[in-house]
Amino acid sequence: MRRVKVRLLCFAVLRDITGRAETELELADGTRARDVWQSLRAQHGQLAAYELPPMTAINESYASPDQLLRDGDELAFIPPVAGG
Amino acid sequence: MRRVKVRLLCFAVLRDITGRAETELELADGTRARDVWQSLRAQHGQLAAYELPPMTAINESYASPDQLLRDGDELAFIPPVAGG
Amino acid sequence: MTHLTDSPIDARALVAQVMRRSDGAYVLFEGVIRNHHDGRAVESIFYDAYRPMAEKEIARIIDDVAREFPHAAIAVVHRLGLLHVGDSSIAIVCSSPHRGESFGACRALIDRIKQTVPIWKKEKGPDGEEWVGWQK
Amino acid sequence: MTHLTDSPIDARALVAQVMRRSDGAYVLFEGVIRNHHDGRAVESIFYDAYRPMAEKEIARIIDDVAREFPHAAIAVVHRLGLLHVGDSSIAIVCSSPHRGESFGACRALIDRIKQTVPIWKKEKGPDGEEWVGWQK
Repeated sequence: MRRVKVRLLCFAVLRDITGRAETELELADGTRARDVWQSLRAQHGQLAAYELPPMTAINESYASPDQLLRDGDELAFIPPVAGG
Repeated sequence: MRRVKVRLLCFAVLRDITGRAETELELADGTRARDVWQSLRAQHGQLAAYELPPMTAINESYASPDQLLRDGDELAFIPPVAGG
Repeated sequence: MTHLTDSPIDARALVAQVMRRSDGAYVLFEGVIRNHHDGRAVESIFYDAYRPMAEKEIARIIDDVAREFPHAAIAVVHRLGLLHVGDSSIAIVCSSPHRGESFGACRALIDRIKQTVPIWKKEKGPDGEEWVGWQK
Repeated sequence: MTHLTDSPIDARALVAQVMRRSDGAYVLFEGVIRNHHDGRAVESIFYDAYRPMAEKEIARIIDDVAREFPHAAIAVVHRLGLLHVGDSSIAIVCSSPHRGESFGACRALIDRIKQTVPIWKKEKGPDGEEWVGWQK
């Protein structure tokens, strides 16, 4: 099966929880953003309460968590924003 | 008949029209602010269009043009304001 | 109580004057002489006022607005005399713990100040000068 | 396009940047670190951001608001990093020929920036620190 390479970025609370700002992922073709979130949840109990990612960004734009990931995508899960 | 002394202040367009910033008036007791306006109108054709004074202030507060003037009052007619 | 000045307005000093450590926001409004009015070119504006009454009227408006926005701190300064394009004629600063009161109080202040404070302006442009609001 | 900075914000420079000779008003909004939040004392706030996306998102919001207030000129700067009580985290300046658009555009900008721009804050007080908005 074909694999896609995706760069996962973690900010703010997610960086604290995962301990990493950036991770290179090799995923099965057909993986969706929400699948990556589920695997993060499986690894980090502190994410258990969040069945869905708060928000999802692909290539620096908001996207559906159901979007299929393509080779070279930059994926970020966006915790509740608090700018201003 | 008793007389009251009133100080009439003119600002902005009214000072330009009357040519005076300040006038001491000696008025019959019982004179109202609107009577003073009428005598100004009689003297200055440029005020003809204004049957009533735009606004009236007595002793630095807005007042009715029907207010009786008392000795020592400071009277001002307030052209349309344009602050800010 | 001195809400009137004959000098350029120092908006930064006004901000410093109102801000408290509990304030999370401030809104600064400045009215500025612009180069046009009602389709005519404007070069300068002369501001006249009934000074003691204008002071009292601004103070009264501030009291009213402070009652409506009880967490807002407020400062108002209006400049008088001859101003040119780009000069600020009025500065209003409102600070508050949350931004809503700062915006609400600032907007209410400028709207009311324009309605009742005895201040007048004579606009001067290439076509002559006139007192704004006076129908000849 | 650089709406993010790691340095103190110079609001006066922002004002100078937007003002045109046809503008009769400007509204400056600054968000400031306050000494409390939800009843807890606050000493400092650390701002983190997904920088390139935050830049794009702020630019997108500015474009939207500029379409809704077509006579407004707009500038926005958000500061990142460690800020203390009294420091400004964001400054927004809107100028326009008439004051209504300045107020309307400024309020719309801060409301929307708070909703969607990927910026986060970690509040620190005497009782510890936490990421605002994250339910543990």
